[in-house]
Amino acid sequence: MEQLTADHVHVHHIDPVEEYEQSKFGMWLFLGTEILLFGGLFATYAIFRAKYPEMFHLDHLKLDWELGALNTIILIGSSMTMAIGVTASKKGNNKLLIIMLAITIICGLVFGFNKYLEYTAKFAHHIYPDTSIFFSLYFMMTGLHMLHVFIGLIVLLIIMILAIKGRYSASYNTHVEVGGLYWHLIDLIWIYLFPLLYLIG
Amino acid sequence: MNWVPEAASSFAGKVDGVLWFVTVLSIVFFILITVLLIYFSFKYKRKTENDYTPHITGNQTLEIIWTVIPSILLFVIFAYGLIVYKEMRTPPGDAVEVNVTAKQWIWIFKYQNGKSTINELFVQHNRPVKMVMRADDVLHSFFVPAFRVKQDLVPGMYTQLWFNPTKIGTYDLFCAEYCGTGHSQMLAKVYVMSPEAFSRWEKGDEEETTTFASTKSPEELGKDMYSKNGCAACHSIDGSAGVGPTFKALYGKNESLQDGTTIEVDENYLRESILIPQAKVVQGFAPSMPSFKGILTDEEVDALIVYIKSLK
Amino acid sequence: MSENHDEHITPYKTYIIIWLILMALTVITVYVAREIDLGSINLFVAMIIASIKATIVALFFMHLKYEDSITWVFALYPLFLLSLLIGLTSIDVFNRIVP
Amino acid sequence: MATGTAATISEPSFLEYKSGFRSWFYTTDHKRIGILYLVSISIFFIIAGSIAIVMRAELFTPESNIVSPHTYNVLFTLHGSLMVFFFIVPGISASLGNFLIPLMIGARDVAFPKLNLGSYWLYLIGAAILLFALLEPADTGWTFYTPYSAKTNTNVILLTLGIFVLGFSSILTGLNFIVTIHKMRAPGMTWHRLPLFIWALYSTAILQLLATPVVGITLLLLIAERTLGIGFFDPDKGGDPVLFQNFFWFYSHPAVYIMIIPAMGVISEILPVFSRKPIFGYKAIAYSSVAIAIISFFVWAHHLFVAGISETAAIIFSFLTFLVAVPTAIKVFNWLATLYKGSIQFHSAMLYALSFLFLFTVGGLTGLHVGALAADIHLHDTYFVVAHMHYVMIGGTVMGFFGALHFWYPKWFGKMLDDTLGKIAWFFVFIGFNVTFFPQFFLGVQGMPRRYATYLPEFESLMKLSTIGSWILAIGMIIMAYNLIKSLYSGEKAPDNPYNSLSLEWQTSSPPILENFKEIPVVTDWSYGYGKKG
Repeated sequence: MEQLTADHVHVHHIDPVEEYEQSKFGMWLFLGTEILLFGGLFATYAIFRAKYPEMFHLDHLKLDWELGALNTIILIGSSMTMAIGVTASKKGNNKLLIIMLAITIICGLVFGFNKYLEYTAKFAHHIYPDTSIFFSLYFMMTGLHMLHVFIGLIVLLIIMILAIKGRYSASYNTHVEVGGLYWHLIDLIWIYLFPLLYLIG
Repeated sequence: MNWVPEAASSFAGKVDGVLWFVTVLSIVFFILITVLLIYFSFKYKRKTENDYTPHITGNQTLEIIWTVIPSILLFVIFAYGLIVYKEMRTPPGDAVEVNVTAKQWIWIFKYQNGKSTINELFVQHNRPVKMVMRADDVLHSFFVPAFRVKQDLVPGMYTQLWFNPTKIGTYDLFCAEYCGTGHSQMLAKVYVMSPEAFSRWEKGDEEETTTFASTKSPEELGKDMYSKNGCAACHSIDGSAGVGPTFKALYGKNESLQDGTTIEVDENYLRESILIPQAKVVQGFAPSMPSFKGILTDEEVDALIVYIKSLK
Repeated sequence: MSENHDEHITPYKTYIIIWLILMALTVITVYVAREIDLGSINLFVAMIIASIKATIVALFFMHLKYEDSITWVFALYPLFLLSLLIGLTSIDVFNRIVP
Repeated sequence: MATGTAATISEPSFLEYKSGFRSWFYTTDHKRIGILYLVSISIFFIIAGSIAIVMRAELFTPESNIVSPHTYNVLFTLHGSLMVFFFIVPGISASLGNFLIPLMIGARDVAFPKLNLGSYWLYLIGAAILLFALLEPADTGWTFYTPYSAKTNTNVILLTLGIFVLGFSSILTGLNFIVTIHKMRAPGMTWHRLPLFIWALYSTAILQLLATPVVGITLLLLIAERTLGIGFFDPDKGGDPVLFQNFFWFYSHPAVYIMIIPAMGVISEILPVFSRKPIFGYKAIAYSSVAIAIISFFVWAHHLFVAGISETAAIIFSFLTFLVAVPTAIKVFNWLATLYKGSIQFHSAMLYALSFLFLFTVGGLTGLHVGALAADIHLHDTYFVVAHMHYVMIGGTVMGFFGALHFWYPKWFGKMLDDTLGKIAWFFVFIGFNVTFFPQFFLGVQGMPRRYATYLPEFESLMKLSTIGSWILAIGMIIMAYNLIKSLYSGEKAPDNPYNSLSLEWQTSSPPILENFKEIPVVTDWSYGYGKKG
């Protein structure tokens, strides 16, 4: 163990394996919080869909399901590239990790661009968050999800910069794993949002 | 000292039964715990630094006992509360309906014979009544302690409650759900009347029940109208600020309106503001006053204006 | 520094397979909802398919399959709470009496 | 009992090793962060408490004469919001929890020290937003019920936004604690050797982690309702105002346990030390904390029995509510049994612990009144509820908090408190509290509704008594504050283990060194091994 030095704020004797385990567990806990954050919206959706089935049916037809499906494919694809990146990192293949992170980020950007197209199309048709309960839900759910995509992109960007700087190796890749978990959650939420909003409304 | 308010409805006694049952149980446990607490504290007070203490870490029998007994008692309380609750929530088929509308900060009662009253509820002795209730703006709650009834009024949704008044008299009705600045002034009276008095009231012979009679001077009648119709919730008579402009020295004053114009407060403006409140709203106040059209008679509006003029 | 202990490393091939399955399920859910239209059980079917997809993502992409039991508890408990929120709120909202 | 801990250590303590603003504001030391929280929550406690004194003064007479009704409504909104979100929820858990968890489990810090500092900064950001919110404070009550909160002209958005940010501070603190307790226990510190305070904070952390996001999204929807015009809670747009109450209490009922469980943990630590007896029924207390954490998620709608919810829901929730009372009852009996045949020392911390037992019993038992369906219809939204809630929150949580402060003060600051002064303060607090709140039970039964700026003359005498009580309570608090601050400067130097406790935190120096222990201790027994076996 290192000696305590009075001017060094924290001389943590952290074992990278322990840190990895703790961070991963911590991220899982955070994902639980995120699920319940979205959970409030899912519950709202469940209540109002049961209350106003016709409204949900008529309004969901105004959504562009093809664009939604495209975004689903993009996001699931980015989830796969992220997963490949994690494995690459664990195998110490830094180059593949950087490539995979780049693809993931590009997918995320395309996803965001599609959402932008979708929102502007809605606004052009005078559909706003206060148009109906369904569209309130649509904008709140996809908006909150988009916010998460945005945060996820920043996280991945930082990880990519660190990867380029050579911070990760087969024995240290905590950020990659934890950032990956967060990105997969974004995918998970979308897997539910897509059918709920675009397909069955 | 009265522990509970007067019991004036058919189920008030039963609610008190639940209350007393829980209270007595609570007191028994409270005494048990407190006596043991104090007894242990003094009996086992530290005498020396090295007092002998036994290493007791638990006792399964005891722990099972004090898990099972409270569980049973708690279930009994639940069941007792449930039985009385069921009765409180199930109005008898022959209950007379009264429509209640609550808005900031008055109560409006509409009866089946077409009458409507503000902040005064008239019911007949020993005749079950069912309140069908609705709020206009925000949440309110109909609470008559003497009847042990309470139910929130929710905008966009009807709620109901019923009671059978068993004692002739006058009772307080409170708004129990916070509803804004005038919340604590949102009070009303419930008059429980004998069948004779009630039918006289129903036929329109109001002298018997309410006090505004032609024998009163317009100023006195206006004062009555002021306190009966909930004006006081928003309009003070002592010059203090409220939700609406104060009535003190209101007459003859120049008020600036929301559209930027000014108006001198005269009889016509006062009359219009009582009947069509939203027409000319004074600057700095929200357009939240309800209309009293159809609620006050012409004579009563006149009287109210005389009263406002008298407040110099 | 110790080696990366006995952690499971998923081969690349697995991810490709999982991705293909997910794509297939996406096509199925779109097809079922838009072409077959099962009416009232539409929601049910769509949710089943979405849950299968979500489970696969969690198990393989997120490596939940290889996590210890406490991670499982904290992954599943929020779902239980969510069903509770929806379930118990529904008991209120859909049983109110209209006088 | 633990071995491998040095009794006296000559290194500088965590308080001394470095000084200056930066050494505090950027510290990642859990003990210093604990102090930062302690100072912050104390400031909010003083503000919210002073507001309460003004409110009680206004209620001295039935008419409104000190503040206008609108101002009164603003005051109770602020009192509630500040006390709940800025003081009690972070209260014991963020201040004492931060200080004690690593010390008690034999770790050098929490799992994520930087995140811990981040949580505190989030708390500060929430507080800063609150300051702006004070420019035009909301008048909705701390419950923010729609549609009023969506319609009022006062600034609801900033206040709810502040609380939203605080929510994340609370979530991240909970997350940190769960990981710390799971992954960082010293060798030999098995789950069944964990101090009960840790069990309590673990249960609390679960609630913080999983209940808070729901209130977060609910308040976010309220903000969206005011800004974007969405209408989930607006009847004019097809929404349902009661849905808001369902969502709000899905968090806020578990939040009641976020507030009380840590205090229960404190009591479980203080009682054994000052009775020299092992805690009675360790496992029952530990598991009942976890049981409360789980069951408390199922009971929220007992706040809504008269709100317009369905009868079926009311009946189910009343039943579930009585379930949660069982583990609570078990705990009270276990604490009582701990005193039996002990050697009880009336230290000021012990006095607070004993008054917790007494007052929490009153608070718990009156909870049965409002849990029983028929009785709740009469008592709901009256002063009875106000009294019940304050008996649990002050009689329970705040007594536990004061007890904890008096108990761990020597460890934290390295100085002994003036015990006599502590007892005098306790006396005023105890008497003042009861005089303030006991009359409110009677007021409630007689039908005095809560949140009334003015009231009917028939309630006047009891209301006056309650106001007088609030002055006595304030005197007690002032004496206590004086004692806490004075002892910092002139208190006797504290020995490492002044109460001969067996718990790990007492085995290191007072105040602890920067990384808590010279060497990570090896734990061989639980920390309640008092008394002679056999």
